[in-house]
Amino acid sequence: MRDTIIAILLGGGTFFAVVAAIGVVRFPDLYMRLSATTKASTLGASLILGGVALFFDDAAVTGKIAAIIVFIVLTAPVAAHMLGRAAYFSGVPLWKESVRDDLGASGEWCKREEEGGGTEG
Amino acid sequence: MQSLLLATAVRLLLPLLLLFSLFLLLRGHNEPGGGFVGGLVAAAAFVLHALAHGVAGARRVLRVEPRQLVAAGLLTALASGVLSLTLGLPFLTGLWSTLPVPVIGHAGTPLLFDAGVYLVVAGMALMIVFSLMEE
Amino acid sequence: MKLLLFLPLIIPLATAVAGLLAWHRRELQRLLSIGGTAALLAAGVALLSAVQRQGVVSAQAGNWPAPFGITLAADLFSAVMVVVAGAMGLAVAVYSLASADIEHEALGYHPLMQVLLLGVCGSLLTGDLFNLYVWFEVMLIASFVLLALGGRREHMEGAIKYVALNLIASAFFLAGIGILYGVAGTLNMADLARQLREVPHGGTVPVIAALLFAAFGIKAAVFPLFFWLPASYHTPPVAVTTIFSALLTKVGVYVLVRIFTLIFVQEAEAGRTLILAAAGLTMVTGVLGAVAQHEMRRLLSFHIVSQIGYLVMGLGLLTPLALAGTVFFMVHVIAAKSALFLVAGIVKRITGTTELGELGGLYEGRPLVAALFLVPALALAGIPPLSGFWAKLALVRAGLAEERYVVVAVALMVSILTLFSMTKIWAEAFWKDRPVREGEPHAHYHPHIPGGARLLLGVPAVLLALATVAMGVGAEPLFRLSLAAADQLLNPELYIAAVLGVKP
Amino acid sequence: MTLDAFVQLVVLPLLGGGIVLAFVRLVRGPSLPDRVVALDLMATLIIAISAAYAVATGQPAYLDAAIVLALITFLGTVAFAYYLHRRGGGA
Amino acid sequence: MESVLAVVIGGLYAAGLYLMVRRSIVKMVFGLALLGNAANLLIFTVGRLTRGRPPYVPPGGTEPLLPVADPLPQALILTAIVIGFGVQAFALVLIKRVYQTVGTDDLDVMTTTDTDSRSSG
Amino acid sequence: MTPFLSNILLALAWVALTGTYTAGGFFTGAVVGFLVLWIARRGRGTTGYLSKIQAVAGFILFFVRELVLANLRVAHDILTPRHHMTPGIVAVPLDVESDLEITVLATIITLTPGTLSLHVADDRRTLYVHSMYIDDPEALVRGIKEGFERRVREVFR
Amino acid sequence: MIVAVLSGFGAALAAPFLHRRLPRWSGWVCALVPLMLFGFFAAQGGEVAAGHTIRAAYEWIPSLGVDFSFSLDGLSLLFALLITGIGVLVVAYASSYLHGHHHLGRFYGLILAFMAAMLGTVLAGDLITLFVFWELTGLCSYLLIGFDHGREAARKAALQALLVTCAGGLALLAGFILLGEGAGSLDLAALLTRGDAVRSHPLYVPILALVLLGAFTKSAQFPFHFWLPGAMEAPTPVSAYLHSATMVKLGIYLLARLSPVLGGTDAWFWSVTLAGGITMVAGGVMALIRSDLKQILAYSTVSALGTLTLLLGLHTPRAATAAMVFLLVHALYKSALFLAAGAVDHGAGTRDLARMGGLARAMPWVALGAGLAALSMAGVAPLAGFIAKELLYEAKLQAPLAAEFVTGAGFVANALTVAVAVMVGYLPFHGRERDTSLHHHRVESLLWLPPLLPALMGLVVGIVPGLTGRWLVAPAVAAVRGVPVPVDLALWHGVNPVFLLGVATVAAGVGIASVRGALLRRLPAGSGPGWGPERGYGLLIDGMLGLARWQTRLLQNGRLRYYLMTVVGAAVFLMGVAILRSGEIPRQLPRPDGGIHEWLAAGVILAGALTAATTTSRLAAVAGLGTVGYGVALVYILYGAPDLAMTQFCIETLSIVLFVLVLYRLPRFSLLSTPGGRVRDLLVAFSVGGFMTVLVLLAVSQTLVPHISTYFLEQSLPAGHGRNVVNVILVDFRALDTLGEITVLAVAALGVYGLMKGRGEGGG
Ligand code: NA
Ligand code: NA
Repeated sequence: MRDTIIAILLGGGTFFAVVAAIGVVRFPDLYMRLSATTKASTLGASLILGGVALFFDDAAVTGKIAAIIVFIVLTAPVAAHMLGRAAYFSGVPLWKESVRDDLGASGEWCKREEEGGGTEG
Repeated sequence: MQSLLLATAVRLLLPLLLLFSLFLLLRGHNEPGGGFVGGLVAAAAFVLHALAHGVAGARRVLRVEPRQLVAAGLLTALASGVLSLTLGLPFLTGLWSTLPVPVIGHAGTPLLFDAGVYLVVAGMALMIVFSLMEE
Repeated sequence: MKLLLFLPLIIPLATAVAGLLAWHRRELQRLLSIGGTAALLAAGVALLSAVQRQGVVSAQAGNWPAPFGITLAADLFSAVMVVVAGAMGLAVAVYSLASADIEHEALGYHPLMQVLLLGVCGSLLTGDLFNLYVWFEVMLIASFVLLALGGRREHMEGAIKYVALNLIASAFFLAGIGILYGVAGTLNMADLARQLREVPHGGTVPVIAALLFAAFGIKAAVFPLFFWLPASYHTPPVAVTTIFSALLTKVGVYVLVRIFTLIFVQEAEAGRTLILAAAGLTMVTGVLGAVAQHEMRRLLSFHIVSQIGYLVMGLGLLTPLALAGTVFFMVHVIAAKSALFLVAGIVKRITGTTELGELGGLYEGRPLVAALFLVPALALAGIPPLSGFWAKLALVRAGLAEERYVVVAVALMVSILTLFSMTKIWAEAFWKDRPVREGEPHAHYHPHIPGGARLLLGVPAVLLALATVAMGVGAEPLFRLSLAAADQLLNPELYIAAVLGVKP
Repeated sequence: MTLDAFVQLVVLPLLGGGIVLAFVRLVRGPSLPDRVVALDLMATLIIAISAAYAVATGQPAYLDAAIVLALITFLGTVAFAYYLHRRGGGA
Repeated sequence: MESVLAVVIGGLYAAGLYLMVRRSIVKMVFGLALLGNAANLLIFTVGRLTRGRPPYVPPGGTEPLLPVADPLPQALILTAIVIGFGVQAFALVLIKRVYQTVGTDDLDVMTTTDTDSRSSG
Repeated sequence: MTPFLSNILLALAWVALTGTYTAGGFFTGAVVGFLVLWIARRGRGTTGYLSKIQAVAGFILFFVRELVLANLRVAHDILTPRHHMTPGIVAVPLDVESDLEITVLATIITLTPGTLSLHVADDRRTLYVHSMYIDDPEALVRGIKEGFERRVREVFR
Repeated sequence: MIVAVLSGFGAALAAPFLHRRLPRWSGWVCALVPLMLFGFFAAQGGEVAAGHTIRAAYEWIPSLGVDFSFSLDGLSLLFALLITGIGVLVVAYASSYLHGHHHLGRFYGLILAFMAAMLGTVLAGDLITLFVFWELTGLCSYLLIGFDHGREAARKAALQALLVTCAGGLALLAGFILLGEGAGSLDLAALLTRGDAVRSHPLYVPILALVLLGAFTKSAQFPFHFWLPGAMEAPTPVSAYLHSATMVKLGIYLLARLSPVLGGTDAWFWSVTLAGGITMVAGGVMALIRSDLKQILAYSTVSALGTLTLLLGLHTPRAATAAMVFLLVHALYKSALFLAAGAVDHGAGTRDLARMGGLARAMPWVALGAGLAALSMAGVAPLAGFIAKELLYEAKLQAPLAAEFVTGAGFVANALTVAVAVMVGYLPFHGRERDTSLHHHRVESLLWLPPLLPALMGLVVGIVPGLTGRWLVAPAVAAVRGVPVPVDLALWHGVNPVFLLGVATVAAGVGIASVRGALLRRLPAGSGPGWGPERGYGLLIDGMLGLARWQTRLLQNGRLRYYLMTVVGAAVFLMGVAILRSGEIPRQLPRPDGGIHEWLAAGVILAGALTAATTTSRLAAVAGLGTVGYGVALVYILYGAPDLAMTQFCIETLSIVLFVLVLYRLPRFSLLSTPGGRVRDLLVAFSVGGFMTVLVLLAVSQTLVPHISTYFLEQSLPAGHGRNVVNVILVDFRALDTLGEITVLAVAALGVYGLMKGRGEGGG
């Protein structure tokens, strides 16, 4: 029974992780790839780690795994945000079929240009 | 590179990472880890801080000069080795306390040595990154 | 005894750490630098006398038995080298008091020098192959930094070549160690020597020997692996060049001698012709390079290469006399070449240049400097009765006894070319009248070297020059020592017994 | 099928396949952020592999490697973002 | 498995060397990094491989249960990795400074310290 | 959150990490936590987090559900051969004010269906979100504000 | 005796300081040194004449078998007296000639050192001791020839002399070492008793050749004679004289000294006689066609040296006697002539023969000295030269081989010598004044007395030869022959073929001198050093310099890529040789094994490496490197090394941070190399890679030996108190490694700090 639950957790995690990988290859622009990988890999890794915690059934191991999961959940979105934002301001284009760009319409873009342009060595 | 999200996240991450780096250092003798990895993780914490809040901010939090960390680390490692000389034993001979200490197990000069490694590694990584970022 | 083996490591490291802690206190750093090198010299002398009394000595770091822990061991060769390292460190430290600029000192010049010495002493004393790699890297990174510290174009260009080629050497070395551990299962050099003798190891070991020869050949600047040296050695401040020229390549040669007399004995025997060919070509290409130069420090740098050829020649001949010649030559060339570099520094200080074309009139105006140049220059060229003569005599005699006529002829011809290039400096910088440059009213130099600085700059060079005289006129003690060292090198059982504690 | 076999024959190969896919993106780019995304994903997959391998070998020690990787990749990503920001313009 | 890794090691050496002999200093440092990895992998492989058994003393035991991976090559590699990192960090900053002082990253232009002081001016 | 509470939490984290569920372990954790806080808190003001344990628990449950659902939708899109996305960047006006609230909100948005927090405007009044499915921008903004922002405010106020 | 030799060096060191303190008296004090030495050696004459050899030895370098030993026998005594006696004259002369020269003190020092070195050479009782002083004479002569160092010609001439004699010197060294090996001792006395062993040694011919090379270069024998006239660049006749009449005789000394060991074979006869003969005649001809007084004397000295060499080559008792007598006589007349030439130069302001004439009126004493010396040189009775010439002809007529030829050559050379004697002893002083623009003035006593003294000595020796023969020549000849030889010198032997030959010689010589002017006008102008050995020397030096520049440009071309390729190529070459020698080439490659994970990891690593190596995007390359790093970490995970994996992750990530921080300052990659270059690089890269693969396979195919790791596994917990064996190794078993490692890190950090904070050119 426990093995089954572990297997389900591991299998599910693997599924999401692989889906993330496929998404990274298949999606047409950076922002969607980012979107896909952040969610899927976070969930995938968390599920697998959960399975592992169950497998060892040891307080120390569980503690460690909890730490990893907290950490991934905490950092993955921030990382995606940092990357996406930097990409956007450095001119990585949206997919050609994108329907809307509020950020481009705002003045934020120009402000960045002034600020960031001067730092290039 | 002001990012509110990063700044906030780093505020949470810094203590966590430092905690974890100490954990790696102290448990390294019995489980994966050790002074080197621990030191790098500690350095990573401050590098993140520097990326989010600027080097000046990171230096303020760190308070000591990274160079002093390096010196202190080398001194610690050297001292842990010289200690045995005073007992007529060869350089770097491990001396161990008889009483077990929580978390660490036994306490001994090799752990002191590892702490020296930790300090050197953290100090050097910060020295390098800070010098580069301050340019 | 055990302590004596560790002191040459502890002293420079402790001095370096103290220097780091005294970061902004220039005077204290200088004091530490002098004190540390003096202590190192004293430790070296004590070690040497201990080795003379007791034969090969060893100690185990961490008190773990050999071959499991890291062994430190000293025989006469390594002890002599430690003494030389201490002496050179002290000489350069004194010279630096008057020559180092505040900028360098603010960037850690003094601790870096100490780390360099640490690497050198570690390499000399370790009895463990991987530990040797570590000390080599310590030495290397310290030299990288010292080389690049100036920040000007020539420093940068020199450093990049030095770094790239030396890192290739490290890569070879590391690969060699890895494979050697894979086939012999140990890292202790004495244990390796025993293992390779007892266990049949097939065809891998000669290949490893070749790989390591290449690795140390690069460090030692043997033909055709020397390019980094003439590309970089003339760029840093003279004090740095001096310590580099005195110790770094020499440690490379030391290690070549060590591993090919201890571990790869059969391979050394089999590869003698190849080693001698490398030695001859090193001498020739080095000296021809020197002949083609017009700047003092470049010229002297090429000479380092040329002299390495002689050192390697002793290894190629592999007889007691030849190895004694190498040991003697080592001490001689370190003293003579360092004196020459220091004189080049003094010349630069007086005239502002070391370009031979722009120099002149120093014999007229600075006869003491001229004498200070002439003595080590003649020693380098092997003019009797200065130190270089006996060194060459031993090698030539050994070469003739082994009927290696070609390399002997090369060695002799190269010494003529050495003389030629030394007289070139002499004629251009000292004899010739100083070319009058535009905008300068007089053809005289106007040095503003205060008396104290003059003393600090001059004393190390004077002592080194006197050393070449003393080692020449009173060659016997050093030569006897060299012969005893060669004897130990050719009887590796002594070393193995001292390390592993078994009877030879 | 035992748990061990499941991990060895299903989980690990699939995760490995994920790494290959990530690598494809790494090579194709086209922009620097794309490559960083790929690298980031690779790190996450290695975390997953380490965890699964811990099950396969019964060695929790591998989890520590996973923790360190989780902690440290974030730094790499932020550094890339820093770079992009300072430099401006996709690679 | 050793044979597969042997090929990988050869490939790393080849790629590292190829990069080192490019004209760009940046590529040179990249090459060095690859060579470092190659050497480490070489030590690891030649020290013999043991799958999935890290050299830890299990709780309750006094020594690891054999077979277990050889800890010594691991320690050596660890040291080598760290040293390599220090050196590589320095080399990296060095090339940056080289570029700033020389004004190019083309190695073939950096010949002034070798060629005769008179001909180079 | 008071520094004292932070310290207790860190000490517990330490116990969990090290697996030493003893008084000694807790004490060590407290010391280590104190040190860490001492280092980490210098140079800036304190910011609290997690003041309502209950709200937190509820929030986590909600979040996990959303996470799984989001992933399933994305997985579907990835695995089906045709792309049927309508992506774009949408500006979401913000009511939350503190750094922490904004951060948590942005994080959650990123971890849920097809959305990615790209940028917080310099005046902190607008969050720019990239979404893969902008069928109705108004509904999207409303969903974010009423779903996530409200819950975040509950937790933190 | 050791004190006697070394005192000269001591005096040399003191001389400059002495001169600074007592500028007026320094000359006298300095002249006192050779005078006292002369007295010392003269006082030993009785004992030496009685057949004793006086020895003094000090163990110098016993471990090399080298003694600092001296011995005084007849040969040494003759040379010692010449060197010190002439030394007195020269120093006294110099104090006047160079009066007021601002480096007179240094000059005294050099002269005294030179003298001491020569003394050491002729007194040495050990081959190595001899060589030491031999080289010192070369060095001192270098400094003396270049004394006038402001002039380039002086510097060049000094270098030429140094190179030629030192090259010979090194040949000599090799010869000495082989000789020492052959005879079993470096001690001269022992050596002299082992002539047979040496002559039958398989290396006899090389030994002979090497020793002769040394002697010939020093003694300016053809074709190495060219440096000697160059040495006339020396500032004064003083040093010029020392070179041409004293130092060069060291070569003769050496031949004489070793003739009992090496002489008497056909090889000896032909090589020594031939070189001497050619030098003898060629020197005479060259002297004839010069017009500079010093040059003429120098070439005539070359001729005389040829004569001496030839005599030693004959290797008969008579020839030995003739050689010793001629040596003495030549020293007397040639020193007089050289010093007189200096006085002429000083008093008349020129050394050009064509511009001189009638100088006797202005400097009668100089003329007297020169005239007497010239008569001796011409071999006119009753001067010593007459006795010498008789002996010369006698010895040549008795030559063991080719006597007619030897005698004929001797006749030509002697006739030329007579002509030169007329040129230097008569022409400048008598006849009409040729160049009225010169202002002749009287010269002071210290300039005319030194030439006059040896000239008068020549007269004395000629009139009462017996004493000289018994006390000076006979012991010397005994030393050269190795056995006592009866020597009875007399002025008059009656009219015999030898006497007639002498008369004919004088007649021919005077005849040549009288037609010389007409002869010279026939010669094309500037037919100086445009040909011959000197040209050869020039070509050699130029060729060497050209080779040096070419080689250095080729090897040290500044291109790092080329260096790397060479270094790697050399390593591959060495390993290839090792593999071929051992003959162990893996016959069959092990079958590829490993599970899917390994293949995956391998693929990831290789793909990353490929990307890094080929991409044109820097960041893609960084990402490729990162992939390699992660892939390697994966391997570490698979094979039980979580510590390694952790470290690798950290390092990889931190490296990426650093790359990123550095790279945004650097230019993008551009395609710089040619396709051909890339193909070549690829070939090299792949061959090295292949090599490493083979090496790894070779290594892993060997049987496993017991590893020291077993100890670590056993002792980790009990003795190291740690369960993580890797960590225990790092911080305890091999903590010294780690100590070095963190030192590297500390220094790397300092380096980066220094690079970034240091003041550079373009830095910011
Ligand atoms: Na070196
Ligand atoms: Na380490």
